[in-house]
Parts: sequence; C-alpha cells; structure tokens
Amino acid sequence: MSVLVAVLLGFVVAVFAPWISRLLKDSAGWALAIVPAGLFAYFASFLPLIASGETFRESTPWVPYINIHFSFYIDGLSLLFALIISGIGTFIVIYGGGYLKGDRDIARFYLSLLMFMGSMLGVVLSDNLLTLFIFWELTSFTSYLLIGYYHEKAASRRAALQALLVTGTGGLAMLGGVILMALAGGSMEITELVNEADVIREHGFYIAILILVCAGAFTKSAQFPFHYWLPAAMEAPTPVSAYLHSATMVKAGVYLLARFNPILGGTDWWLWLVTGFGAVTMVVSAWLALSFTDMKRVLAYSTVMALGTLVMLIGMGHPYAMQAMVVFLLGHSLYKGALFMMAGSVDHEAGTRDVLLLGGLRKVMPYTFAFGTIAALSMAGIPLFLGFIGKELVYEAALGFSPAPVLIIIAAVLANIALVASSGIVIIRPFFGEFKETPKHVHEAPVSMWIGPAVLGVLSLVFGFLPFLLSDYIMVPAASAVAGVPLEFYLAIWHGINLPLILSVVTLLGGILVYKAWDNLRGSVMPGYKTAFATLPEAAYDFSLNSMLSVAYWQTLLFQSGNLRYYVMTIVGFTVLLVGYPLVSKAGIYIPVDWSDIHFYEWLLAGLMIAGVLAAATARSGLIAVISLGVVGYSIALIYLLFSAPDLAITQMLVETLTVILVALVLIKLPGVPREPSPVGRARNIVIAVSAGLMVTLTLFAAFTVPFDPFMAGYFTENSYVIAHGRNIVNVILVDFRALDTLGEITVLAVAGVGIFALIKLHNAVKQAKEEGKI
Amino acid sequence: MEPLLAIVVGVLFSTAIYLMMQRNLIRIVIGVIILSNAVNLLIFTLGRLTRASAPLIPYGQNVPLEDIANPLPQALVLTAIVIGFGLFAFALVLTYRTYKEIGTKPVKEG
Amino acid sequence: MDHLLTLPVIIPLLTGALGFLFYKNGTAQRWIGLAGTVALLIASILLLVDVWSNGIQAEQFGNWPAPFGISFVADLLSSIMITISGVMGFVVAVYAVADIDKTREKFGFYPLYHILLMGINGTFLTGDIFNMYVWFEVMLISSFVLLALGNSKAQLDGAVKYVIINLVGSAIFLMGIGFLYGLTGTLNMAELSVRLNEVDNAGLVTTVSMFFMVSFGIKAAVFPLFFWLPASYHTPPVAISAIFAGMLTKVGVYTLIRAFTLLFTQEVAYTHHIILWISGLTMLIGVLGAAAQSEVRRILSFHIISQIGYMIMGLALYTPLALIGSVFYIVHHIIVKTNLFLVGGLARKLTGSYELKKMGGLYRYYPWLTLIYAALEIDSYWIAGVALLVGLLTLFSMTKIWMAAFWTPLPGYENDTTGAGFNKISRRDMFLLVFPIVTLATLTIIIGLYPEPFYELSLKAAEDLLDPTNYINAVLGK
Amino acid sequence: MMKSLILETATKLLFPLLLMFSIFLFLRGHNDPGGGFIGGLVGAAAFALFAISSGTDKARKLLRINPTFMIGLGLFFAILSGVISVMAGTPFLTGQWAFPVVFGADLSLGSPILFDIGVYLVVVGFTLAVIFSLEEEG
Repeated sequence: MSVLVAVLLGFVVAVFAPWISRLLKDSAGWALAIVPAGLFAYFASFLPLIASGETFRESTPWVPYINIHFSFYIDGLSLLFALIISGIGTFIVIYGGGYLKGDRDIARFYLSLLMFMGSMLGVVLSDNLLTLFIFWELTSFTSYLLIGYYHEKAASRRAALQALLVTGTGGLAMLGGVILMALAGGSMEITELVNEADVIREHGFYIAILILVCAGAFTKSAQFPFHYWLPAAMEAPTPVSAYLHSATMVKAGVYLLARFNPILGGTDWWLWLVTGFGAVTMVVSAWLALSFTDMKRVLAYSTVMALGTLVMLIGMGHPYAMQAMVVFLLGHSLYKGALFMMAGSVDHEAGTRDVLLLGGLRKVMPYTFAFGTIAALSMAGIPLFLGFIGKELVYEAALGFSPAPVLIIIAAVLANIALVASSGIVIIRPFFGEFKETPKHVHEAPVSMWIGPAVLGVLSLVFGFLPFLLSDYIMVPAASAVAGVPLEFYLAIWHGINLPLILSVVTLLGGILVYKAWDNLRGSVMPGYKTAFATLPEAAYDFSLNSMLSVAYWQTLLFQSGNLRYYVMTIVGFTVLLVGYPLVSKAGIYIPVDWSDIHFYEWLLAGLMIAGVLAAATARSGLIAVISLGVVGYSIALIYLLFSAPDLAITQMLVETLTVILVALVLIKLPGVPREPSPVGRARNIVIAVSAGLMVTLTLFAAFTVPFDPFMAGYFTENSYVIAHGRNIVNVILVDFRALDTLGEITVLAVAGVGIFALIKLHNAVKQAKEEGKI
Repeated sequence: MEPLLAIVVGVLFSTAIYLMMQRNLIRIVIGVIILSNAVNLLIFTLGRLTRASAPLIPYGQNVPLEDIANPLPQALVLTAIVIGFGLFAFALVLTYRTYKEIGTKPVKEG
Repeated sequence: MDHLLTLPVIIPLLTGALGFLFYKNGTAQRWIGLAGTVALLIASILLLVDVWSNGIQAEQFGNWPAPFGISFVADLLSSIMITISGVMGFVVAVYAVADIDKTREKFGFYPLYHILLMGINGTFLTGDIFNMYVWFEVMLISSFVLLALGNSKAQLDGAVKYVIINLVGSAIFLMGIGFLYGLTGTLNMAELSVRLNEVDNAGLVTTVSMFFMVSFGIKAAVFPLFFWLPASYHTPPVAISAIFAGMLTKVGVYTLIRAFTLLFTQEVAYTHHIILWISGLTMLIGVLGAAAQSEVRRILSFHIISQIGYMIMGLALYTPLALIGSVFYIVHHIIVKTNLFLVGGLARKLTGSYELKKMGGLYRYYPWLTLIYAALEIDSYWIAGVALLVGLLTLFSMTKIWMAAFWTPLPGYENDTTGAGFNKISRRDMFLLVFPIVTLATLTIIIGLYPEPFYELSLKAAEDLLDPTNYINAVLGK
Repeated sequence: MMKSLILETATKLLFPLLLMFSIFLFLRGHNDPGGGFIGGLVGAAAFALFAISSGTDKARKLLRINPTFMIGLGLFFAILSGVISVMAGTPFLTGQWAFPVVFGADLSLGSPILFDIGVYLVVVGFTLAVIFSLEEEG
C-alpha cells in the first residue's frame, strides 16, 4: 500500500459510507472505524524506519506540466501527525456512531468525517506545495460541513460560515505565500525547498511569504485575534469538536509552521511574529476559558491556549522549544480528545453541558468520570501524566528563550494557571458535589462513547509513566524534523528539583486558587474581559463582513442602476476616452484644407441631412420626427446615387420607406415622444454626444491621410464577368464573392421576422394558455 | 467630398447617441435608425468616393472600360443596411411591446 | 474531409431552416433540433481532431482565393471553442426538452437556438473581419429573440437594455471595420495582420483598435461595459440563460483575444496595459456585484463578469503562460458556469424560486445535487482564488447560495420530514434535467483530476496565438 | 387595415404590376442594379399593400404559404446552392454554372441565382411576417 492510497482511502470509503451506514445501522461506526484503525497500523509500521533516522518519500505525477505531483513525505513530524489523526480518528468514528445514534443525517456525518480525515492526512503528508494547499482547503470545506451538521439551526450555519470565511481567507493567503515560496525557491517540493532555505530567507519575497503563510496558519489555528471562530464552531456535534478542535484541523496551522520552520524560520521576523502571536494567544485565551460555563466552550478556549503555546514554541526556534512542542502537541491531542468526548457524553446523557446545572454525576456515569478525570489531570499538568512532561518542557523552553525569558515565562505560568482552573471546572463541577436534576434522565453512556476517552486517557497516563516509549521512536525524529537538524534528547518523568518544577508547583497552587475564586471572578472581572477579547474580535469580523456588503450594494446601485440611459452614457463616455486619448496623443489631429472639389448641391445635401437629424432629435411630435428621419434617409440615398452606387441607392430608398412606414405604424399606437425633462441632463447628454461625434469625425479625418489601396476592388472587377458570370459587380460580390455574408444577412432577417412574429403572437398565446390554466 | 461627409457622419453619430441617452423608448429607436445610417455612410466614405461610373460591366465587355466606383464598400454597406433593418425592426416591435407591458419606468436591477 | 470547417455553421443553419419549415409544430422542431445538436457535436469533435493532428486549417468560401473571398480558419483556439460550443449545444438542448414550455417550443425555440449556435461558431471560425460582424449579428438577433421569447415583463425590460446596448456595440464594431478597410483596403484578418503593420501611422491603428476593444468588450461584458448582462441573464428560461452564460460572453473574450493577438500588436505596451486595468476592475466589480445579490441567477451572472476578468488578464499579460491560463480557464469556465445555471434551474424547479429567501432544503432531500453544487463551488473558488480578495468574495456569494438553498429548510416546511414542499418532476423530465448536469459535472471532474490533455491543448493554442505566422500562412497559402 | 374604395381599386391594379416589377428587378439583378433583396422588397410591398387595403386574411390566403415557411424555404434554397458546390467537389458556395439554350434564348443558370432566389424568399417572408403581425395586432 502506498501513501497515496492511504491518503485517498478516506475519500473512497467516504463515498460508500452512506450505504454502509444504512446497511449496518447502529454498528456502522464500529465497522467504519476499521478504516482509521487500519491507517493507524499502516503508519505505525513506519515507526522503525523513522526511529532509525531515515525518511520516506514517494511521488506520483499529477499535472507534471506545472509541477503538481502527489508527492508524500514521511518524517518524524508528518508521522506524528498522521498517527494522531488516524488514531484519534478511530475513536471519533466509534464515538460518533454512539453519539449520533438514530440521527437521520448520520450517514453524512461518516461521509464528511472520513473525507475530512483524508484531507488532514493529505495536509500533513504532502510534500508538494500545491497538493498541500488543495488538501488544506479540503479540510476547510469538510470541516464547514461538519460544523454545520445541524444545518437547520441558524446558529450552526452562522458558525460554519464564519469558520469557512476565516479559514478560507487564510487559505488563500497561504496559497499566495506558497506560490511566492515556490517562485523564490524554484521548486514546489518542500523537501527541495529546505535546501534552498537560505535563498528564500534572503529573497525579496521573504517578508511577503512569511506574512501570507502566517496568515494561513494563524487563521487555521485560531490565533488571536482570529480565534473567535473556534469557540463559535462548538455548535458542531461533539464528535466533530473532539476531532477537529482538539487533534486535527486546528493543528494544521501548527503543522504548517512547524513544517516551514526549517525554510522560513531562524530570522528575527519569524521569531517575533510567530512567538508573539503565539504567546498573546496563549495568555488571552487561557483566561477566556474561565468566562464560560459551557463545558465545550471552556475546552475550546483551552484549546486555543494550547495552540498559542505550540505556535509560540515553534517561533522560539531553539531545540528545547522543538522538543516541548512535539511533546505538548501529543499530550494535548490525547487529553483534549478525551475531554471533548467526555463533555459530549455528559451533554448527551444529561441534556446540558452547563457546569452550573450539573453536579454529582460521578456515580451515575462512573466510566465517563474516571477516564475524563485522567485526561483532566493530564491537562492540569499533574505529575505522572504526559501533560506534566509537556508543561515542564514548555517552562524549560521559555526559560531558554534568550531574547525575553522573563516575559515568556510569566506568560506561560499565567496561562497554565488558568488551564489548571479549567481542568477543575470541567471535572469537579459536573461530577462532584450534590447530584442535580438535569433535563434528561442520566445514566452511563454506551461503551462506544467511553472507549475513546478510556484509551486516550490511559495513554496519557502510560506515556506519562514511561515517556521513553515515545522519545526514541517518534519524539526525537519529530522534533528534529521541525528543527531541520538532528536533535538528541531523552524524556524522563523526573528531572530533579529545578526551576521548571518549582514553576509547576506554583502553577498548580495558583490554579487551585483561581478555581476556588472562579464563581467570584465570573461575577466581577470576567464579563469585561470577555467583551474585550472574545466579543470585540467577533464584532470586528461582523463589521468587516458588513462593510464589504455595504460597498457591494453601493457599487451595484452605482453601476447597475437599471437606467438604460446611464448604461449608454457610460459606454459612450468610455469609448470617447478610450478612442480619444490615443487619437490626440498618438495618431494626431488632421484638419483637411482642400474643400474645393465639393459641388454646390452636395453642400446643400449635407446641410439637408444635418438639418434633418437635428429636427428629428428635437421634434416634440412623433410625426415630425418620422418625416425628418425620412428626409435624412432619402438624402443619404441621393449621396449613394451621386457617388455611383445605384444598388445602394435603391436599397436605401426602399428600406427607408419601410422604416418610415413601420415607425408610423407603431407610433400611432403609442403616446408621444417627451424629451429629457431636466436641462442639466440635457446639457450633459449634449456634451457626451458632441464629443462622440467629434471623435468619429476626427478619426475619419486622420484615416483619410492614409493612402488607400483598392486592390480588392481590382480583383472583383476583373473576375466578375469572366469567372462569376455577372455584370453587376456589387450583386456578384453579394451572391458569389462574399455570398457567406449574404447567407448570414438573410439569416438575420429570417430570425428577426420569426422573432417579431413571436413577440406579437406568443404574447396572445401565453395569455390564452394562462387563462386556461396550462402554465 | 470625404471631409464633408466625415462631418455629416459626426453629426449623425452625435445625434444618434444623444437620442439613445434619453428616457423615451421611441426616441431611442429613432436613435438606432440614425446610428445605423451614420455607420453605413462612414463605411461608404472610407471606401473613398468617386463620381466615376457605377460598378457595372457593360454588355459585350469582359471588364469595364472606364473608371468605376469601388464596389466592395457598396456591397458591405448593402449587407449592413439589410442587417441593420432587420435589427431595427425587431427593436421597434420589442419597444412597442415593452411600452404596452411596462411603460417607461426603469426596472430596478440592483 | 475538406468541409469540416463549413459544418459548424451549416449544420445549425440547416437545422434552423428545417425548423422554420415546421414552424408551429413543436414536436418536429424538437426532434430536428436534437438531431442537429448531435450532428454538430460530432462535427465539432472531428474538427478538433483534424486541427490537432494536421495543424491550422483554412477554407476559402466560393473557391475565391484569400484575401478576396471569405476565409474560415480553424486554429486550435477556434477549434477548442467550436468543440466546447458543440458540447454545450448538445447538453443544453437536452435540458431544454424538459425546461422549455410547449408554447416557446412552438414559436421556434429550437431553430432560434441553432441559429444562435451558428452565429457563435461562425464567429469562432471566420477569418474575415466583416464576416465576423455578420456572425455577430446572427448571434445577436437570435439571442434577442430567445431573450424576449415569452414576453414576460422582466424579459422585455431585460431585452430592451440588452438590445440597445448591443446595437451600440455593433455600430462601434462596424465603424472599426470601416476604419480598418479604409486604412488597409482589406478585410481578411490574416492580410490585415500583415498590412496593419505597414500603416505609417501606428498611433492611428491603435486608435482604431479601441473601437474593437469597446465593441468586443461589450460583448465580453467587461467593466465598465457589462450592464446588459446582469440586466438580462436572469430573465429567460434557464436553458436559454445557461447557453448565454456559457457561450455568449466567451465569444467576446475570443474576439478580444483574436483581435489583440492577430491584428493589434503594434503598441502592445499601450493596448494590453489598458486591458490589464480593465481585467482587474472587471474581476473585482463582478464579485462585489455578486455579493450584493440574493437571487441565484443574478449571483451567477455577476460571477461571469468577474471571471471574464480572469480570462482577459491572460491576454493582458501577453505571455505564453498567461495565455495558456486564459484558454484553459475559458474552457473550464464554460463547462462550470453553464452547469451552475442548469443546477440553479433544477433547484428552481424543485423549490419554486430563484430567490434565496424562498429556497431551501435541497441538502437533505437531494444529496446528489448537493454534491454536484459543492464540487462546482469548490472548483469556482479555487480558480478564482488566485486573486485573493476576488476568490474570497466568490466563495462568499457561492456559499450564500449554499446556505440558503441547501442548508436552510424550505420556507414553510421547517418541520416537514417527508420532502413534501418540493415540486414534483416527472421521471422523464428529471432524467432530461439531470443528464446534462451530470455530464458537465463529470467533464469538470475529468479536467480537475486529469488536466494534462487540456493543458497541452491550451499550450499549443497559446503558442499559435503568440506567433500568428502559421495562421497567416494557412490563410494566404504562402 | 384601411377601408378605402380608392385604395382597394388601386391595389387591384398595382398588385400584379408590382409583382411583375419585383420579378423583373430580381432577374436583372445579376447584370444590372436590382437583385434578390431589392426585388424581394418590392414583391413584399405588393403583398403589404394588398394586406393594408383588403385585410391580412385575404393577403394570407393569396400568398397561400406562411411567411415563416417562406423564410425557411428561402434559407433552404440558399443552403442548397452551397451544397450543390460541395457535391461538385468545390468549397461551399462556389458558383456552378450551366448555359443551356432553351427556345433559342441563351440562359445562364448558376447556383448563385439559386442563392439569390433564397434571398428573395427570405426578404419577402421577413417583410410580410412583420407587416402581417403588426397589422393583426390592431
């Protein structure tokens, strides 16, 4: 099995998911879980290879012309992500089957979820920038479907749209970034770009690349101030939140930064931009979590905190930070996945997930409680859990951050204090204390819904106890991949009594204090804090969306006013500009001087034509307009006759007669011909009209200065009788030399005839049909 | 003669445009007629004018004996007149129908 | 075969003529019409194959040597356009069987439709600038009639604007032709390409080229000449909108490309720079317009405008890669946009409206339609995404349709679980409506997953455009 | 339709004259000013006059065929003239000529003439379709 097959497997099975779901009913979740489980096993088989320091790459051409290939690359980083995605995915599918049991749209849940999983795998495994982008965007779309799962609720739709627009904007920015990166580095493959890192960092595009790529990563990974979409996306069913917002989608941005670190990292820009955003996000959102009582929101903001931490670590750039990053990443994925599932189970069984309405559930939901607690302890960073090791490493990394160690360490401790308090909120409140009556009659969730928290929770514990299980196989290669150079380290539970340990104790104590004071905090500072950091950014989103719409409405009213005369005005005005400018500046103005060859009656005829059109334009009565029109038409016919075009003259005469008859026929049936009412409007029209006429006349004057070569006429004259057997050359041109024109011409007449017939007759036919009730 | 006709074409074009920028549909249609005349005259003029004889080959000859007018623009204008007439007739009837159905009030599009 | 170049105009003309002979007999017209589209499809594919394997083809009508008679020329761009018009002609005709009511059928829908195709194909093939005007008019008059056919108020209002603006466009075009003839004494485009470079006053040639920029720009619906499009495209039955949406503006784009690669390359720095500005503004104004709309076909209409901007951007940049992009995008856009109109039409048939407020529920009850729409949405968004803001706005307005028509429950049936709110469509009609949609969606997916052959076609087409020597030699027989 | 005795009488006289004149104009068109378009317009004028004086019902009866049918027929003839050239192995719309002598008169018969007949028919059909519909609209 190749990696390509592994990535596409999710998509393929997704297509069949609806049938499988219908066929197997409630056990479909268990059956479909085989897919991610199998993928997990497949990726796990790469562990020995990766552990030995090797990497794996495969490439299948897709559009070789523009260097798009399905090329996949497995190193420590991508393998870590692939294992998280498929591993947690397994339990999410099972959990979803239980959570959404009997839901009418469950088939679509499987479909979107499996596609999402495939897209995520594509993101983390792609070596080609464009396929990476495509998978990246597919995660946006599939997550849109997943977030909007309860699509009949307006709030769900809004949240889904918000997530799509925010991550979509970022995605497009990222596309710009990767294209520039490919241009700067001369390749589409990340593995090749790593070798060109110096070139890219020196390149004029560097700042643009950095900003665009960060825009993509920050929006996807919900960095402040783009974080608002993530908590809002808690409208999604819990399995979705558990998957997207703990372990996968939001970590795509983190992945991207980690992946690009060897290419873009190491500069001051990178350092301050990435670390800065990460640190701010970490602190701000950690405390935001405390302003909510909805378990999922609390978890969502603590997720944003974790994302901030990860981004901050990537920005720091030194080996400790990389080490901390990968360990914290895994630790967070495990405990957050479990906690989300736990929150969902509570919600599912109790009918609410507001911690103030819950209490004493530990007896009725023992399994959920037990495994949830393990996960929460890991989140709180209690020793013996993986979360503890992660936190210790974060502190160590912060201490080692030479530019501003104190600032960062204070930020990290502050954030982690809030995290400890959050752990308390989601566990102690609902499960301890007195049992409270809830909307639903509570009992333990089915096995499908606690198996996931069980496995993930236990893993947090196992890895916490035996961290060396991780370090060699995956953590060292992963951290090395992020750093871009081989790293060596060893994970241990006990580092001795050092500064990080002391900080951990401080954190824990601080967390407990904050938890105790939570009810007071909620009543005092939290509302203001929430307004500043959660409500305002979202209001900014609404504001920018609304202003964009206002601009759209305004410009549509301006351009698409519905008034034909404005349309004509714009078009003519534009033409005058477009033609007039090169005419004056390039072609030149030529005023003819020789007027001597014009006969007296020709002057008269010209005068007649001009008088005629002016009369037609100013006439108040339709009749005068028609008569003036006739005068102009016949004068033109005379011109044709004077200059040796008898066929033309006759045709013009006949057509003019018919025209006048038709206009008269119609005019009888219509009201008069009022003029433009406002004098200003009239003046404006005159200016436009006169400049249009001037443009034509001047262009004509210029054209007459170019000598004319009538070579075509010569050919027609010679062959008209000899080959085409006709003495009337004009007629021969019409029916022979250029018969195709005439064929088109009679087609126009044919259609016009049928069209006019239909315009008048179909009207009556439709009316009749309507009366008979046929339409 | 060409310069004079160039001026006439300019005036015809101006007037046509002026009429087409008005509210009244019948005026617009009159504008269409003048516009088509202006363009035809323009093509005719650009083929250069001559007072020589019409582009006909006398009986008994294979080619004309004297200078003749350029037949090509004549043929083009003839085609254009006919096409213009077909389009105008349709526009006229369309206008008429529109008048009957909705009058002159513009329909909002935005 | 020698007459492959003639067939794309003669088949529809013959079909149209036969249709007129059976005027008022809707059934006969329909069968003749459908047979005609099949023949046209086959002929157009043969033409593409011929040009692909044998290079640029030219045919001299009436056996008069170029530049004296009228030439038809098929280079790759032309034959690609012809083929795509053959495909669209066929699928939309099938859709029309279920979409066009009996009255419109009786009053000549199919013959008119064919003559529209004839005009379109003629424009793509002709190598004579005046002849191009004639095809333009053939196309115009049949689109006028198709647009007004049915005489609803909205149709008439849209048609008046469409007709008047296009008449102005035609007049400007004809003036341009007059000037070209006055400057060079010829109408043959290959000959013009040579002779225009010999005109002493290059500035005058540039001046004259602006007449073409305006008239083709009107046809292509670029900023600020696009008004007729949003004013009219949402008014006729959707089969008509669909073929308009797919093909008509692209004729304008084609002629712009042809004119500004073959004829007017004297002052590229000036002319193509103007095109660049126009294309940028067109891209932006189009999507902004779409964002302000709340009716499916209006949204899609404004998207067309925006996407025209992309197509002529390639012409403006005037590099091989940019032109490849243009050609590829034109093909892609025609297929996707036509299909979106067809999908919109089906949604309308099911929900009873094009107004977003009144639509809903399709996600739950018509999953396959959902799937197709989703694919088309992603597709449009990705292609538009090259320009960040425009891509985002495209996504926004496409998603607006999705939110309203697919996700929101059908108004008035919020609590219904049986799908009772939808209109019933007979099995026969459903098949006729779905077949074209699925066909085009399949094509889109093929292009998406296996773009290589299309890329290669675009590549060769772009090469020919940048170096017109082959074109000129094929016509003038040098 | 205008009820007027003078008009009706005049039309009865004019109608055949106009019709003959129209055919005359058509026939001379290849060698002298005239041709399908001019001839067609004059022919249409004859029927139009008839329709205005005696009503469209009578005019339609006199014409026997529908204007739309006439249009289709005209297009058909025009295409036919092109197809003849194709069958002769030349490009579409290449003139094919024959010069038979019938009753001592030299006739030049060519596909361009057939083409011009098509033009004539379309022009008559078009004009009549317009005039009849407008007249019948009332």
